[in-house]
Amino acid sequence: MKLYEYMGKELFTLYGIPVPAGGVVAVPEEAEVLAGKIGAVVVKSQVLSGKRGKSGGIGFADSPYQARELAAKMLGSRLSGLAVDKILVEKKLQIDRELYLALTIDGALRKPVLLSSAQGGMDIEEVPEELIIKIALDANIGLQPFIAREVTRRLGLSGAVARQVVDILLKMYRIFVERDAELLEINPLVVSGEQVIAADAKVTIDDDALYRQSGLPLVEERTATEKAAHEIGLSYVELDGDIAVMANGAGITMATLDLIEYYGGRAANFLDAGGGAGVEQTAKALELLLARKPKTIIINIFGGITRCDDVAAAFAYVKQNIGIPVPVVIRLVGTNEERGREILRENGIEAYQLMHEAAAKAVQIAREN
Amino acid sequence: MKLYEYMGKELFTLYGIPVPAGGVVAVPEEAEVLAGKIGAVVVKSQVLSGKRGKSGGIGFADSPYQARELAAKMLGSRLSGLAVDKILVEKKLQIDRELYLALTIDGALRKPVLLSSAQGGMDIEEVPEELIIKIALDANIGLQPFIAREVTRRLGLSGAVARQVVDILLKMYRIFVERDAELLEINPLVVSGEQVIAADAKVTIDDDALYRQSGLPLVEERTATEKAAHEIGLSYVELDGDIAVMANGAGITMATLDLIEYYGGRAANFLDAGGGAGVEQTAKALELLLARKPKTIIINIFGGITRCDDVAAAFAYVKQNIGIPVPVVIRLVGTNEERGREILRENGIEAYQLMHEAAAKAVQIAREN
Amino acid sequence: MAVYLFADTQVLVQGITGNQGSFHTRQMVNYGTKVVAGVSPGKGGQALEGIPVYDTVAAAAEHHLLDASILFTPAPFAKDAAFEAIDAGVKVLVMLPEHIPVHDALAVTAFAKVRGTVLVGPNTFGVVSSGKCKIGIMPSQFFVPGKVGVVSRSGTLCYEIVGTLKAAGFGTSTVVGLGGDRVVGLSFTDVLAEMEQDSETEAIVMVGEIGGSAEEEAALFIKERVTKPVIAYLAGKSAPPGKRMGHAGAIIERGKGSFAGKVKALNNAGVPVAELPFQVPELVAGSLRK
Amino acid sequence: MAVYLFADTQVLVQGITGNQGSFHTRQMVNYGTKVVAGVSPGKGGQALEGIPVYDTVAAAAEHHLLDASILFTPAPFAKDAAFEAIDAGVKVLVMLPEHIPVHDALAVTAFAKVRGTVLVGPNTFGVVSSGKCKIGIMPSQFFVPGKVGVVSRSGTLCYEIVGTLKAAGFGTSTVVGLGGDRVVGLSFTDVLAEMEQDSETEAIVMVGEIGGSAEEEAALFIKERVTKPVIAYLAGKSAPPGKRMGHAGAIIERGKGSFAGKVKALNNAGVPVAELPFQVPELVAGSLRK
Repeated sequence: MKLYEYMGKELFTLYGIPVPAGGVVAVPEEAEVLAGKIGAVVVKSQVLSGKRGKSGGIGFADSPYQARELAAKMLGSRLSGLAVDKILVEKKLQIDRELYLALTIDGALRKPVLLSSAQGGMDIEEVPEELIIKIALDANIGLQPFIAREVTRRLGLSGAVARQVVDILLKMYRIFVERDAELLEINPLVVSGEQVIAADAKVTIDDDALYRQSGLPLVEERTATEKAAHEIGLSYVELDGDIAVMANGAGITMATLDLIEYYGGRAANFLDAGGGAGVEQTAKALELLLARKPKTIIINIFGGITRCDDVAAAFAYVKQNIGIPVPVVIRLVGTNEERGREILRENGIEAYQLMHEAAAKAVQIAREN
Repeated sequence: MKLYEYMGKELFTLYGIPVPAGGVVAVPEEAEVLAGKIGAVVVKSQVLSGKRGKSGGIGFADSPYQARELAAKMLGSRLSGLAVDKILVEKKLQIDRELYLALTIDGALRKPVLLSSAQGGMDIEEVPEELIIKIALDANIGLQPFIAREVTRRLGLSGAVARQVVDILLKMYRIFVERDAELLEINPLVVSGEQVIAADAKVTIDDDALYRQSGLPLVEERTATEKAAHEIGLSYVELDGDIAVMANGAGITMATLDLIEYYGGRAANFLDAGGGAGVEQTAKALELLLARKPKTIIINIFGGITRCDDVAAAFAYVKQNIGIPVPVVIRLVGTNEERGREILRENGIEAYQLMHEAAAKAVQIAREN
Repeated sequence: MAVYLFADTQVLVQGITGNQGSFHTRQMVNYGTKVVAGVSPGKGGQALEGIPVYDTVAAAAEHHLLDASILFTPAPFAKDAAFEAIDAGVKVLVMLPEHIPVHDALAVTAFAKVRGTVLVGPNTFGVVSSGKCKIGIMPSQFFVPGKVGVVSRSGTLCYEIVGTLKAAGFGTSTVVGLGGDRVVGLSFTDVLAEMEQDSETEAIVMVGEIGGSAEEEAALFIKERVTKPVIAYLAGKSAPPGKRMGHAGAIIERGKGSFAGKVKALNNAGVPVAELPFQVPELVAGSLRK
Repeated sequence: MAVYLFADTQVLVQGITGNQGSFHTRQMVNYGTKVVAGVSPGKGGQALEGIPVYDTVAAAAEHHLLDASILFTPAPFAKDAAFEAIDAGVKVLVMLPEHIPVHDALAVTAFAKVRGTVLVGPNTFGVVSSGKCKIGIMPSQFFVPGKVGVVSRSGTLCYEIVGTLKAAGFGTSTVVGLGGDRVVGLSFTDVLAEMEQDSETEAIVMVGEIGGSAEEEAALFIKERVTKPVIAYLAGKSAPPGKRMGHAGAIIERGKGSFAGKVKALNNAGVPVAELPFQVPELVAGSLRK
């Protein structure tokens, strides 16, 4: 779960990481009032897109009046397809240097990693690898002061600025661990005279740990269908084709999409019904797929935890109670396969044995309809 | 540094470990008021001795009047030589079971250890070893819930009581680590119906970590001389003989005491001037020794970090400015030995080369005076 | 010889009394796995199919040798249960649950390393020495003894591949599910190193997917250290970049972890990549013919 | 051969620019120790006696091989500095400072074990391979090459014993200060095991004291595993029980760690215990004559 910049900065403030003076507002008048107190300000639209600067989501105002005008322009607008409901109005900083700091997790190393660069302020993906300092952290000791000192040395910092960066890094690590963050990024970390200030805050909380992070605000960035799928415990991603897909397991679902593409079709979605989805869950998943009005639906089940008869029963239930107006192609193997095939036969469907044959059929149906 | 029981319980309350209702008071009338609110109470004198129960430091009162009487008797009295300034007045618990829980450090294992016993309520030193459950903790993971569960299983606990003990153990470990405790002991941990309550609290904080434990109260349990020695950075223990001893290093100081005993003398103290004591520190240490009016003083220096000339200069300074009314035996070898011997010679003393000869001489002087 | 598990491996089941735990314990026992004990806090003293249940792993260890353990413990308690098994000294720990917080996975991985425990998962279907010992939730009927080692990041897709292998007459030696999460105990490289040494394994099938760099690292390792034929299948060719598909595994970021990049790295190491799952058996057959 | 340190051991000094650090760096260099670099945060770029000073251990490691390190860092920062050295991969870390919080000592000990670093101390005078390499603050003149290995819990008392040995014509092979704190990296047993293997060591002197159980454990180990003669001296015979004498080492509690108990255990293992320091050399001489 990504946090809005202003939420990230509230978290920073809680842990003592300095952020620019300012606040988040939802109406232009409040922006004016804030700018009146602060002076020259930067106005930043609060959307979960990384490219706000380039797309006009960030502006500067020297007077309260300008701040209100800017706020009025931003609020209610859309940025990278996302509605701007809130803006952050902050003191415009005198920028002497811009640094980049981040904590994230390296799956290959199985360790937290600290990333830093003296080239802050630009998109880190555009910074050449050799200018990014990457230090893997030993989970047995975490981020210790010596590592933070080494980072400041390699960033070419010294004195009071180095000490503040060490302090900020240690606090970032506390947030990272205590708040179950997957990513914590400050870009840029601004050096302004002798002061070091987090001018931006990008925080992503581990979805799997939200149950124990009750203190955090909840941010929703999924589409309605994705959200509905998540609520019934499924993993769903919207795509732009016409063949709706349901399979059990991320790998086999992707393989199904690959097969559809291989035979020339286009998938409408990725829907991983996961391990052990029961009748009700599977039925709800089917309803989700129907709601997007695909030309056909392919269900690809290799039953392990998932029972073939449950899937067939779910299909029968939806067909009988809600109706399925499009052709459905089903591939069914594994646990309780025979009973599942029987149920399907009772509902007029002969299940496939091989997934590529099912995929080819689904593509054929989509092409013909 | 040992904490008084009431301080330990304040710490427990801060971390959510249940303690009996009650409070600490310094005048009998407050005891009466408290007992009026609580009902039947236990009144416990707040001294740093482990044997309060046996020596009359703990009593029960069924009425506010009795509580006042008991408080009046205790306050101002002495227990194991310690003045009773404060008493703890607490609700008398219905006791169904008494358990023992402790966290401490096992030097041989280099690990924290969790001690527990179903035989709580009595002095743990009197509990047979086989009834004490000892679990060493891996510092890489600390005290995890599974270890606490295993403890409750071995204590024969189940249900709500087991769950509360698990919770208390996890909180004890947090205190242990966050407050730099060397020892954390609850004896007894009382099971009262379905409730589990810490009826006592013994907490010892690591002296070396006090600098970072500013939130803790300071408790002084040393004699005036020990305190004065500690303030100038020396390690001092009062003994009951007549030969004052100063040496540099705990081992060599103990060896000096051993030699004095070997030759039939009795040491007045243990004073480890430590590594690298300078002129001023050494002079102050000498003054401390003089203050106790020994028959003689032996100084045993094997100079490493400690410089022999510094020790000699300190001796000269004290002799010339304050006066040394008793004979002094000095043994001096190591760093800057020659210069040290010269200074001593200028002050009328010939230093010994061998420590056992110096010790023998000191014993002889003490016997003759 | 086999990898990780043997016919006489003594297995503990943590969370044995739950729905999943009890169902799959029966499946494992039916497969021939020596499940010697179960753990379920508060249920000590019970039994499941004659398997004694204990309150803690330490209690189970008082009565049994525990070579390996499998966790069915719900995600919020899985870290603690994993620590418990590792602390009790199991050599192999299969951490089945999905949705384990990634910081918990980091902690468990680090502790397993300190203690020298082989950690399989989290978010894995388990590991099986075909015909000898299965620790996991994979459907038993597909895992018949043979000479192909299989190592996979995803579950069902692995069954799919193992199913096509079986249909083509290929049994499996050892099949390992690495787990679909970002942080898991074993890597392709770890398993490849074991299978290279394993006398029962003659060819190795890697089932990978887009995202991460595990396949690229494996390719490097294969080039330098693996003499046995390796065949790969990768899922996610058609996935659009930047979308997270499924739990945590499949995502392409910064141009890394792409399908094309992985295929190139593997081909470079002499590893043919099947375009479709059903092509895997013929590639295996071809590699063994050489 | 020697124990822990060799003539070519490349040594780092952490806290090299402080009073103690700079003084003892000179002493070590004069003794012949190869001090190749120093660390002092904020002082990178300076030099001491021609030894380059760096801001961090990682910076020093960019330019030097670092086999061992010695810490003169003040106690509140010692844990961090110890982690830094261990993380940089030094094989031997001498942690000199006293008054290290015991929880810090626990953390450093655990991390040293994870990384396989030999941790000497905290609260130690150091370790010396006589005539080859000294890492510590012991007065150089007493540490001349010879065939007696010495291992001690206390500092000055160890110098005293080494001094009497030297006066009696015995040089030392390796001398190790375990450290006077409750939690230290090395035990008597660890060092005895090394000295038993060491071709330069013909007899071993243990300098112990009352409190703890280190001597008793050593006695058990000697009985079973040490063939070389071992002589002991123990301080604290006259100390009253329950009093803590000095920093943390010497205290008798629960009837354990008493002088009599330690003497009995050692005698049981065939280890004679000298009653007075100056008797050690004659016991050593006697043991070597056998």
